[in-house]
Amino acid sequence: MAKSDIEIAFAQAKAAGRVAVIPFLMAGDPSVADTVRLAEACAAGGADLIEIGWPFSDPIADGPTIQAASQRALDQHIGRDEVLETLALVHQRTGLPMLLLSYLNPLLSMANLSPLRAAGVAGLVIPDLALEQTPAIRTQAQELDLAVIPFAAPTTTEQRLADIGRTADRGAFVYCVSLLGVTGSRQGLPAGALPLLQRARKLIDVPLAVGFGISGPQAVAEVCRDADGVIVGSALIDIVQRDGRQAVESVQRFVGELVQAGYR
Amino acid sequence: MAKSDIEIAFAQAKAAGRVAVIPFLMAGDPSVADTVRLAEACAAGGADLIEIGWPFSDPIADGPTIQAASQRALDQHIGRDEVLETLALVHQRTGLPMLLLSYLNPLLSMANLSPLRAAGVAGLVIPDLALEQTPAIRTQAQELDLAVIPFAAPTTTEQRLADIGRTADRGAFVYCVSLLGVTGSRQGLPAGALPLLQRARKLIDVPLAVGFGISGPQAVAEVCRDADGVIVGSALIDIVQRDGRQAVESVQRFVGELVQAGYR
Amino acid sequence: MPTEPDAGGHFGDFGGRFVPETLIPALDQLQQAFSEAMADSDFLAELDRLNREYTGRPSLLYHARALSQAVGGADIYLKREDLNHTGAHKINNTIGQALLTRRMGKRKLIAETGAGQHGVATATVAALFGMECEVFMGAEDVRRQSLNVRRMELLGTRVRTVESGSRTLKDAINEALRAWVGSVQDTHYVIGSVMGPHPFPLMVRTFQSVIGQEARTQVVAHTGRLPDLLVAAVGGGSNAAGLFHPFLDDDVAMVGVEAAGEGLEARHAATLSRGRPGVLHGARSYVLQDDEGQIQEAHSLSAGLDYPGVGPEHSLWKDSGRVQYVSCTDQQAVTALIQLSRTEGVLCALESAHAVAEAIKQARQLGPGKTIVVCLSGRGDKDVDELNRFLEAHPDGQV
Amino acid sequence: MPTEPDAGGHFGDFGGRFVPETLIPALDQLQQAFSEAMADSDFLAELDRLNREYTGRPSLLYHARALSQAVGGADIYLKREDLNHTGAHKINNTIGQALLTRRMGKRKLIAETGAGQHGVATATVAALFGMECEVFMGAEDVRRQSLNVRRMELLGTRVRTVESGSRTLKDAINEALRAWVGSVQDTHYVIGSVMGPHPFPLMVRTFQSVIGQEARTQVVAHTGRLPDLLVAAVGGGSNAAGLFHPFLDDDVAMVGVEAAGEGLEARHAATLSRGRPGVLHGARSYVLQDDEGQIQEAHSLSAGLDYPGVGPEHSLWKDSGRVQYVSCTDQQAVTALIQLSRTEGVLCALESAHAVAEAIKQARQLGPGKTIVVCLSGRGDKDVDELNRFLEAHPDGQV
Ligand SMILES: Cc1ncc(COP(=O)(O)O)c(C=O)c1O
Ligand SMILES: Cc1ncc(COP(=O)(O)O)c(C=O)c1O
Repeated sequence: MAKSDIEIAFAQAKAAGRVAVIPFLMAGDPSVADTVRLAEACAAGGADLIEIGWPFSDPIADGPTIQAASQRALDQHIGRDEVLETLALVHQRTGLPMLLLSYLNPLLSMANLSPLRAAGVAGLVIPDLALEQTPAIRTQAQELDLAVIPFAAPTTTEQRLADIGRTADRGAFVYCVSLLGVTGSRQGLPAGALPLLQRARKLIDVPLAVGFGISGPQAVAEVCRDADGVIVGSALIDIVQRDGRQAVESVQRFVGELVQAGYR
Repeated sequence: MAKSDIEIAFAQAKAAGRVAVIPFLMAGDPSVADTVRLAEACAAGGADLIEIGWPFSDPIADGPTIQAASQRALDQHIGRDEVLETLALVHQRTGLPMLLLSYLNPLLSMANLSPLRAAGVAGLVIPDLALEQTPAIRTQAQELDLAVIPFAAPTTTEQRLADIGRTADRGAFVYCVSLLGVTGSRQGLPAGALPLLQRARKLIDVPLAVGFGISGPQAVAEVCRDADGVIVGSALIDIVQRDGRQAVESVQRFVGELVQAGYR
Repeated sequence: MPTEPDAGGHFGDFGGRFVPETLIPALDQLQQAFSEAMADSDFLAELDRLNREYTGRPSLLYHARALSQAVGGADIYLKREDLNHTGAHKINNTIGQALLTRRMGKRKLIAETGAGQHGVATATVAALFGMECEVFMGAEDVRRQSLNVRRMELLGTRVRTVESGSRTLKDAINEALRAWVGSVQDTHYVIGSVMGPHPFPLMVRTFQSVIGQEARTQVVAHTGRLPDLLVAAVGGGSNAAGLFHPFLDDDVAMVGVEAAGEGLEARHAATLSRGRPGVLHGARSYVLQDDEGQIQEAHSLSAGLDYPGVGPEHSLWKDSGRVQYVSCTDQQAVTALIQLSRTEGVLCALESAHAVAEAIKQARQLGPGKTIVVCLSGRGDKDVDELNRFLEAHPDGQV
Repeated sequence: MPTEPDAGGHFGDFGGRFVPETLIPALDQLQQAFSEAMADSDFLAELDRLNREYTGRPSLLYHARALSQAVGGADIYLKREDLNHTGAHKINNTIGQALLTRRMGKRKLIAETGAGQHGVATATVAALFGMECEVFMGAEDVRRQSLNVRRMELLGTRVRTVESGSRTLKDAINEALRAWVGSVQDTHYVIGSVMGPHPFPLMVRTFQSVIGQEARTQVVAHTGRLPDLLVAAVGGGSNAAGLFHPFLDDDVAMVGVEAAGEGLEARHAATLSRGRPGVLHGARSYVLQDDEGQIQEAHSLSAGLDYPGVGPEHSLWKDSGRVQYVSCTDQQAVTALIQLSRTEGVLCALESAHAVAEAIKQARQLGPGKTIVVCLSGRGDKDVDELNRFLEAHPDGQV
């Protein structure tokens, strides 16, 4: 079987001796054009993959930063068409392997998922889709060659880690949640990150990306020997919010710092 | 036994072919001097007896007019001494047979009732002292030759009217309540007045005075053939309140009209 | 000490009938209806049925283990009148009086209310029996018990705000008595406590005695014996009389708790502790009054205890020494309320909190192995606004 | 139609577990603790003891004669959950979950609340069991149910106001789920209705089934047979599920009443009537959502029904046709509340008033000789301010 874009991206970072950097942006926050511009900045900064969020009314796994981003996008009437447009443009402009973060309900409301594939999505990150649940969506995703990225958390038992390892898509990675809690930038590297990564490593073959609460280069440096990828969302959105019109440069610089910090 | 002042006053009015007129004033409303001046005006107007009220915190048998009068007096710190002073002065200045209206509790708080007798009180009108109740106060009053005036009401049964007739002090009268309700001026003669007076007349030998809701000459004229006396309180106080500094003349004129209206 | 009044409604030197003549025949009628009803097994069966099927009686006797443990003394049992329909013991009385009203052929009810619980209980039976109802409430109480005002209105009752005097319970009773004098032929005045002219003190105590009768059976079922001590708050005294009366002939200590408000040297409502005998609202009893017999304003954070009078039977019990009367300040009541709430998850009425405070004190003194039954006369929903205001004004009072 | 879910908590196509991975082990632990507890006679005895001695169960089944007569149709019986300690059915569930929490060795509780009744019920058991407690409540609900906010605080619970989204129950649940993700190791999330991820819908329904079990015995005692119809309001669906479940296999009709708010064509909370299947708050069920799967804001005057989701078992019951789901507007609920209040002296919660409105309608249709059991899920004290506002804004609505 051919390697997936995701696999290739992780492999390339590994070959370069560093962790893969996966910035997260909310589609349409505050406009499609902005998201695309910021995604380009991420790419220019050296990102290895990119994750785009589908704004949702009830983001239960997200802290205040991403909740607010979601709300801003919804307030701008970012609906399904705008999300698809954002995805397609980000994919075109950056060429990066692209993940879509979406809660389950907006996906369930699509007749089928092929528009996602057409827009260039390589993998789905669904925070409220637990391992046990196999709604039709998993089958559909498989048919479309869309990876469904599983989660592992500090509370996940060895037994479940093994199950996750066994069922993870070969062409995908496992999203390791660094802490007990929702998304949002934290001071320092969350304490749960390294123990989880070390436990997961023993039971899971695919790459491990760590996310939730990764605040910047310092945290990336601390985690880069144990993780294959880092997902940085809230910290990036905080910068965009802080810097307004200057955000494109800030984002490019910040992603660059993350990449630099990720060398082992 | 010698005739009491009260008996004499009723007898004289009767001899004159009219109903006895008994104005009511609240002691110390709004000052001792005012009450005395107004009592003099009543006498000048031709009153036959006079009734003075002891201001009380909880006058359950009184309507808004007398409640307010009571409250005004209490607000001016009219206490027992001021009430006794008022009684003594009214008695001196008017020479009229004098009744004291008081709720029971202020009387119970006196070591004995002799100061009342000394101030010239001839009879006690106690709205919350029912016939059945014979606290020490009745004995004391008897010893002091203070009549305790019994009440009769529209709800009073024939049986009770007979009891009242039997126990009424020989030298006193019976206070006939003209209506179901509290004191306070009413339009027209209250409908309960005549039926009660007619029922009472059959069972009671002492004079019958009617009170509660007697508003002026018209009502007096309507009742004068059935009653021996009329007690006028709220209507008088309303005039005092209305006329302020001119009240002395108004009161004298009003009492005069009551007297005129009372000829049979 | 006699446990029943004489024919004139005298409990020793107390009680009687001190009302305008107009009301005497209505009181005679009521007395007769009441004594006939008490001898009528159909009436008693109907009363019992309503107590069970409507009010939800028997109310629980709850062993407050966590509170007892926290206090480290005697076992405290709570007689849960707060679980009654409408949330207080008041309904025990209003159901009885509504049945009597129907028996007398009257169709309208009036009532006074302080905390609003008696008003709600009266409004409730008025709705149930299809009677018109008007409730008098002091303006001050309307303010601090606004929840209950709205409840009465939703039940179809007209609430009449009383602006005279201290604008609390005392003045509401004055106004209700005045209204009754004017409407006595078709209207029954549902007095809310063991006060007023005969036969009210006897009648209300009789209807409330279901509290003590049940508690007696329940405490024996729980512990195998009678309790050592009964504690109840005393406003007019109906919940206390209801709890105490069935135990009068037993070797059981009893404490009635009055409201000491801001303290016995300041504004308070401790009628039995600080008053002297007098006549108020139709009966001779202890009264808070000045030297010249003017009734004094009472003060308690708890609207239901904010009354300068007390039921005549309590005056007898005090003078005879059968019941001990103590008092509890606003602050102590609030502290006890919060302690009960936090240990047992039971938010009681401010009135009841006075009893809880004393029970906690007594439990410490009596020590383990002893049993205390406290009348939890009502629930605290009605008091949360008032508590809020108190805690904001007394931040140190927060536990 | 299966009356029990499969091992994964699926009620037909509904239910399941749609939550962040972090919570899965806690749900496993809970599921295990729950199924062990249900097989443990000590646990069941303790649950039963608390139901009886603390909550005051069994709650009355009250024959609303006056209402039935006024309506002129079937006999209406009210299952009086409003008489429970804390004033609603919610405590049936929180006691069970608190016992499980202790069994799992956790010491902290969190909960969401809409009307505040579940919050109060959770705060209450937290106090009783000596546990810390934090309750999430939408800012809009904090405003309209301020009484319950103060009650929770007096019980020692911290109330966290939720400002996100529609600032009602939905958002309180979001925030509670987020908080649980961050505290799952020492904290139990006491979900307040038959919703959320497995095992919550099964567990809450099990604890609430005491309603239906009692009602079954009681209605047979009253009438000699099973009722013709059960009616209950449906917010999340716990009081309805508790009443209905024990009758599922019987020839008894059942109607669940959702909140039609300002009308089904305007703002409402009629999830089963107007929603479509989706995933919200951890389970697949009917959801009010737009074409693209965004959850819609619900609207009901009654905070406890103001929710765009519903328990998965109800979705199954709807699709299978076993239960009929209808809806009732704010105005109709208020009218029914006042009618019940004025005929029976029972002031029910706005939530329960939705069921009463439907029962009145059905009683007319069914006609005399038939029996309807309505779940009177809670008392109305909490709602008087909100009713006041509504009646002021809709003066025509006053009966
Ligand atoms: C809950 C509660 N407890 C006690 C009282 C005091 O009344 P009583 O002394 O008659 O029991 C009241 C009066 O409103 C009350 O509402
Ligand atoms: C009294 C009452 N009834 C009903 C409900 C609705 O909840 P459920 O549908 O879970 O019974 C609530 C929710 O708060 C409530 O407080």
